[in-house]
Amino acid sequence: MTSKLVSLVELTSHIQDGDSVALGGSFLHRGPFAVVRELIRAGRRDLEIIKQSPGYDIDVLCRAGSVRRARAGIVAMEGNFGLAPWYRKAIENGAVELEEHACATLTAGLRASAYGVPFQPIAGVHGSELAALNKWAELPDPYGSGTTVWVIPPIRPDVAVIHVNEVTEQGDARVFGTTHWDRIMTRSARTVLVVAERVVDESEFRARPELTLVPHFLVDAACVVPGGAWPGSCAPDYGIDYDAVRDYLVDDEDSLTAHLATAPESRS
Amino acid sequence: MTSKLVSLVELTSHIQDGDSVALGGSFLHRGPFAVVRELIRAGRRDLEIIKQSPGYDIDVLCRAGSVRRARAGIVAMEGNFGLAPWYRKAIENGAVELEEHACATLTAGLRASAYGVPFQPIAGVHGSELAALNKWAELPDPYGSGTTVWVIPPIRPDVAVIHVNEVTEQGDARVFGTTHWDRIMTRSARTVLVVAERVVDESEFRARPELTLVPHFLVDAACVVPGGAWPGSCAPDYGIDYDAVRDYLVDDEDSLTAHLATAPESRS
Amino acid sequence: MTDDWSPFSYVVTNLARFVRPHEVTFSGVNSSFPMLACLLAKKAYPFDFTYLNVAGGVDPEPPYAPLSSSDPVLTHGTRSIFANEDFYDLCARGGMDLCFLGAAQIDGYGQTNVSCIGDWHHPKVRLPGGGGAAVMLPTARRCCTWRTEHSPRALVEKLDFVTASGGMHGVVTPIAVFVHDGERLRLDSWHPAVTLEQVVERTGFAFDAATAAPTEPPTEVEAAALRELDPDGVFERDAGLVL
Amino acid sequence: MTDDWSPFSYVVTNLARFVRPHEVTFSGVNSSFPMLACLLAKKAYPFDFTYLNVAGGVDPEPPYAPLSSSDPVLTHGTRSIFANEDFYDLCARGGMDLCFLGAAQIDGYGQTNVSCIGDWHHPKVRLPGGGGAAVMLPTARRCCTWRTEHSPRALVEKLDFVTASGGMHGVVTPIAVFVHDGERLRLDSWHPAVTLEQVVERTGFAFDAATAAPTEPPTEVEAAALRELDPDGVFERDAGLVL
Repeated sequence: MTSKLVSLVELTSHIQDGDSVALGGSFLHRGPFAVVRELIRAGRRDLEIIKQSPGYDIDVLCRAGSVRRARAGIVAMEGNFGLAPWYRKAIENGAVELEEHACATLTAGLRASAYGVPFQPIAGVHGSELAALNKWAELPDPYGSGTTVWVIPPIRPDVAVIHVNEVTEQGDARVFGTTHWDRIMTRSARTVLVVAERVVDESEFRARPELTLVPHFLVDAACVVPGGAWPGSCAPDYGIDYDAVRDYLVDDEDSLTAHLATAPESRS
Repeated sequence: MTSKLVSLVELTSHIQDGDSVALGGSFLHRGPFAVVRELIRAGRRDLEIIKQSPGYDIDVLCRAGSVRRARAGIVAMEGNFGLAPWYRKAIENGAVELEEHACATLTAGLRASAYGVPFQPIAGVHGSELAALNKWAELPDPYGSGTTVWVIPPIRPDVAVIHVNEVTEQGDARVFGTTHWDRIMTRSARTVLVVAERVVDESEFRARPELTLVPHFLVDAACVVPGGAWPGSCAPDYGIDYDAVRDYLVDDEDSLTAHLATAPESRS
Repeated sequence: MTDDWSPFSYVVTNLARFVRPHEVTFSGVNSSFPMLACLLAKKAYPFDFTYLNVAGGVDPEPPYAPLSSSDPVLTHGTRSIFANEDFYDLCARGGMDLCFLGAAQIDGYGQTNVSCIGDWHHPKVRLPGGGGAAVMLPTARRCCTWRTEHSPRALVEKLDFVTASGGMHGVVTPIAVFVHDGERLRLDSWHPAVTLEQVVERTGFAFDAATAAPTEPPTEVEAAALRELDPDGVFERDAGLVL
Repeated sequence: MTDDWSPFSYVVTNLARFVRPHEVTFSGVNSSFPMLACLLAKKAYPFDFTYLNVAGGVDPEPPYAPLSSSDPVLTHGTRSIFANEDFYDLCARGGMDLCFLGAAQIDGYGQTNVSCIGDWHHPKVRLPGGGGAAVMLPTARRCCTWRTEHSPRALVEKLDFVTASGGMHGVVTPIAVFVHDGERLRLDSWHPAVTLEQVVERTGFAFDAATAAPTEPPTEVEAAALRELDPDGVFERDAGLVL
């Protein structure tokens, strides 16, 4: 079996201008941020970003002008950093189009793709103006309960990118702690890319195959970038680099350049 | 926090005459067979058995006259034992009513319950007479693809019972190897019962919480029955006891009595 | 104790008081106040409840309260990981007893706006968005929210946008606690350092105050638990609340 | 070799020949023949493919072939557990290239009955049921099935019940291999020890045999792989096939 391991540059080249890209993790935790920065270095444009709770990732991509559209549930820097400022500006000035979701409606759309069905019902939503905004359909229960339910159309990302703790040479991937929405993203996207903290021998995966989140055959390419979720956390390996986030948020032209140059993948 | 651990008799008493009961595992593998036998000893009647691939469990319950209705995808002894003979007879002579599913349509019904929605779409089914038989509804895609999809109404078991490798005193449960359909069963049933090979210290669960299939708060009661999946397997602890299955299949009046008396929970 | 009851402590403590014995309670992203409230309830109250959080923790025992309410430290000591799809489904099927959800604007019906100030298509301010609110608010048995300012622009007569609608049970601000009566939010109690008139004046929607009274001051146990969670006052300073 | 090509080896080998390079292939419960075929393909063919099985294994390296085709030994050496919901969803979304599914009756269109002999409501024989077939047959890219007897009651003009309908690609019996041409099953090849006339006579549905030929005998490598999988002939004896 041939190795799935490639360089970060090669991995990122699977993402083209105009692609819809699902990003793993949540807010400042275990996001595939090395790939996000590499997209900026590669000058990618017109991306559609799909994530229930993006923050740093979508903010830096908006700041670099790489985003055309966002499909998201909640967007913030979190930690104690408040709103995502460049994302906010991009939405307010119309540079980026937003499809606003509840996190679970985005998950429902991903499930529709993962389950191969034309729509996925979701509980709740009643009374929310998001339904009309997104032109979601409300269907009556054909089994006579008298209730109705909102159904979400399939969301099928061109690419899903996740950051994991460990990968095998063949591309099997596993994470420690919560999986966020990484599982459903890797089941709904056309292409799956994995960035890992480290490669481990396949014997370690064989010893505990229940821990594997993504089996090799679903993974198109993988790369190893130690610290790649910086400035966010990747438990249990490292926590949020609060100073780096603060530096990133300084609103001058040099801070983005400095930020990109300081990233772990630039240092290696 | 109070212990969830009770005796097998007490655990089984959560299942009443007429209840619908989802059973974990598949065919002769990791089924909650000690509970199944205890249901027979307790003289339970009119049970509805829900399982994608029952075999020994539904067969012995039919043999004892405990079953009113079966909702299943495929029923067989497997191994090299062929059909489930007492189940087959019960269906052929009308003693037991069958709701025949594809395994994935049963899962879809369980998902509808787990997701809190009035129906769950499922891919495929087109051309199968199961749809008309079960009066499933076919809905057009409201998003204009021109396709239709079959939707399955919620299946909400009164009780789900699973057999696991390890449990904590508080009721957290984990299995090694495949989870079969145990995850969705424990998310869709009103009551969740767990039988385990052994209780382990909670520190072992804390060391690898990703392996936990059912968190304590979803579990109503748990008990420990070493060998409880006999005559089936519980990997990696033991495999199928082929001789015991063969003895069980002997069609005379004593073989069921002898079988029940030989079971691990009877010996302890 | 009453007069120097800080608005920070007021919000955290009153959120904690919504936690009930043997229930399943959840705190999410961008939710430091509910996170602190749940941890406070675990420390201060003499009953058991299940605390789920967005980091996947189930009854965790974190060594400290993290600045990010989705920090993996919130899984410390957990015996299981209950990840996002799992807790959303739990809520959707009616298994979540108490859910804490953020809001930028709240109306008298307990509906929330977390989407935008101004018109959605041309917002003056684009807000974070509701997270799970549109699904969780109608499906959780009870939801509670909080605002860090009590003003007519936070507690409004009419929302700029209805992000979520449904089972709002309680609202806590630095000076007041509202509880839903099935129709509308009614005032349950107010901060003893302000007057009822001030609460009325600073609230954008009309409300019933017939059964309201000054809020019971924090117990020694509640106060001690909060001191333990924020020993250096970092959360309190970051929040920068005023009465 | 040709004359003594056992019907057991004929079925396993010809099922294995449907496996293609770089594809995702699945074998399920109650499916000893496909399990052996997939394991044979792994041993005998000089290409890579992904073998999923119902026990949750992904490219496992079992030390022996188990009597139960869902035995946990089929996860031996796997680097991941791909459990039931996961592989069904994979198939449903079009990610399964080749799926082996059982059948009691097969008609000329490649539809299958695994439910009953006689009327469904008053069956002469209640059969196991289709397992995943009603979902997998229409959604997998290709499905293949097998029958252990080649007779007009197995290969029928009209099914007693249509359990599943859809993407049937290949059918293997002890004496013949059928491949679907988009409309119907056509004969692809027949066991060199029988005649084409015998195949016609023993098949309940009409079929096109214009491009059919005697089946290529097993290669040394195929034969050796099967001997390795069934060294004592237990599977072959259990199956009890006749030409």
